[in-house]
Amino acid sequence: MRPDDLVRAVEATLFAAEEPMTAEAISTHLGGANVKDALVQLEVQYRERGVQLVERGKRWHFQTAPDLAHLLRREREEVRRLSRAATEVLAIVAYHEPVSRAEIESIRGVQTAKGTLDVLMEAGWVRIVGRREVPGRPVIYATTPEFLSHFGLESRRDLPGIDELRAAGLLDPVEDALAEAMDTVGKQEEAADNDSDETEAEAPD
Amino acid sequence: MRPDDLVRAVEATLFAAEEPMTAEAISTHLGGANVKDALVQLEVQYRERGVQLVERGKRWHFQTAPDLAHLLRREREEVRRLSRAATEVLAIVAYHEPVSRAEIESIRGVQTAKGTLDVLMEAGWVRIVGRREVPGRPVIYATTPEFLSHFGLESRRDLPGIDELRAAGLLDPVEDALAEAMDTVGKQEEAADNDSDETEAEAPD
Amino acid sequence: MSEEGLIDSPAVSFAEDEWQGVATAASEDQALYLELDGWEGPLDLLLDLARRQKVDLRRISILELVDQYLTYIEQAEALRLELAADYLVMAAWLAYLKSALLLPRDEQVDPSPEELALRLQLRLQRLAAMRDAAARLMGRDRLGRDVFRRGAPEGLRVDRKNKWQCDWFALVQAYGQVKARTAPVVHMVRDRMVMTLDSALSRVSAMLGVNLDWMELKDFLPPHADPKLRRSAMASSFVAALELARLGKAELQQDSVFGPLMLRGIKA
Repeated sequence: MRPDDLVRAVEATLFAAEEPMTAEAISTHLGGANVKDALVQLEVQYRERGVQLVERGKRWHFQTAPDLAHLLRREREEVRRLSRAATEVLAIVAYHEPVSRAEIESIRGVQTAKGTLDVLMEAGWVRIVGRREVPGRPVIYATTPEFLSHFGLESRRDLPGIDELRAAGLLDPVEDALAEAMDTVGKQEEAADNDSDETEAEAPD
Repeated sequence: MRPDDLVRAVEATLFAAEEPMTAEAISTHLGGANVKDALVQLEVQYRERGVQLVERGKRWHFQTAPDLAHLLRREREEVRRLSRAATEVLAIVAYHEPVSRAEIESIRGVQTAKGTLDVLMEAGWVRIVGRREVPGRPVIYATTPEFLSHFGLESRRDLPGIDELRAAGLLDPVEDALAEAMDTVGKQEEAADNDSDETEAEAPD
Repeated sequence: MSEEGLIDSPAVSFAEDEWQGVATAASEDQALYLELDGWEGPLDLLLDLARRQKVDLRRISILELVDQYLTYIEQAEALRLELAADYLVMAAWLAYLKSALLLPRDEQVDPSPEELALRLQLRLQRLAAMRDAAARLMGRDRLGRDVFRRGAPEGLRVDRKNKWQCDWFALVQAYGQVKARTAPVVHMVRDRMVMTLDSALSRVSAMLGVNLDWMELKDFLPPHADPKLRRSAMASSFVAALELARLGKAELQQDSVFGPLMLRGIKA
């Protein structure tokens, strides 16, 4: 197969595919050819077009360019509207995965209705990935490749602001942050031994 | 809308469309823009690609390039070993051809599933060569040239005859072959403890 | 239940769909800003109040926040609005926290009010972070809303085709087995030389009659017999000896296991 032919074959395969495909699946379909270079070439060739080649969770697919959204948005709403609770739960699963229901609830401060996780699983964005080996062995949830495809994320590293949240410790459990904060406060008090303002508790910066 | 943007918009519209669209429909969708030039440009741009823009009865759509159509439907070969029953049936056809299913069954001594002969025909080793002119006019089977080449035979006469099979021990009933094998073992044991006296159990002779 | 447990335990919170709301009960001429139905529980209300302080969540005044929350609850109660238990539990806990924060520090209290306040603050930060993250996630270019996959993909099909394998030996062996299996079966019974129990009985008893000394069992066997007959004779003679002993016509003796079996007649 000439290099050009391989690019054309990968292009045709991905155009015709009904589901996003991994490089391995494309390769298998094309009789074992190495398709990595072809994918990169196509990605570049289509970058400025009205249709683009994107990688989402290691799977590739063509989709329309985001800046044309206003022209293409369909009249009927095809995307399921999520409740506020569902969007929050989805975000918590995505940023903390794998995560148990109790952990989701401790962040949100309210019980999570049974249907909320079901809706997310039915949409194909969340799935059960196992059990936490703690008493009660609660099931734990994580996001799926479909989640990444739907929200246009190449991987979980692309989740908006995840690096900042992690750096700020906001993805750590409260207990960890508390222990660290108390430790810092304790050391400061020890060092300064000044008349600290007892009436206000402040988080350390 | 810049000309380039119009081309991109037409491209995305046709890509996302569930059915081929007329130029008028595309134009309506894009707020009345004249899309004729854009369609022509796109048609040229995609001419050498793995995907092409084609007009069929005034309707436009993308499709996989005709020379790559074979990629849409591929065959994958799976190597499978013939079952014992199928091997027996094949052997009977080879030794007795042309032979009807009833004759195969009477030689085998067991009923033969319809699927077994289908497998042999799928493999290309057996084919129907006519009907036996007896009541019910059963179809009769024979081997094919592929059968000979697969098994490395010049002709059916190369198959070992009954006498040769007997000489090779292939006609011995399984029980006899087993008894003989056991006998050999017994004699070896006898030789090993030849100092035993008569009151001890000896291997059968 | 400890004070810190009040905040952390999900048991204190309530199911998100249960809140029927206070605002529906509020009459129009109330100037009060009461829209409790918009919140998903006390933590949600606290977060909203905290955000109205328009400062970084890390710098909010917990005391101010507590006051605002308690004011809300008081107003709701003054209007005789029905409040979910969670809101009242949180109010009680915040009142406790406020008094603890205002009192001179008591070293013995553990956890300290500062720690409790910090814990509340950390939880508010985490909830706020996830709420922002959810909003940013929902605002992305979403497949099927902002970007679209191909509307009518041709689809890829893979047809499986079997490639059958069989070799010459398997073929020939299979035929051999068919022929062997279906060949007429003939059973042959081999003619073997045996000494019957009856003849052993008469032979042994006759020999016992002429000799009164101990004799080894094998001395009773025919001296020049074929080995196969000899084995049969041994078995039959042994059984005959047992039978004669049972009838009181002979006695048996064996000094060791597998040792020679001695036999002697008894005079009637």
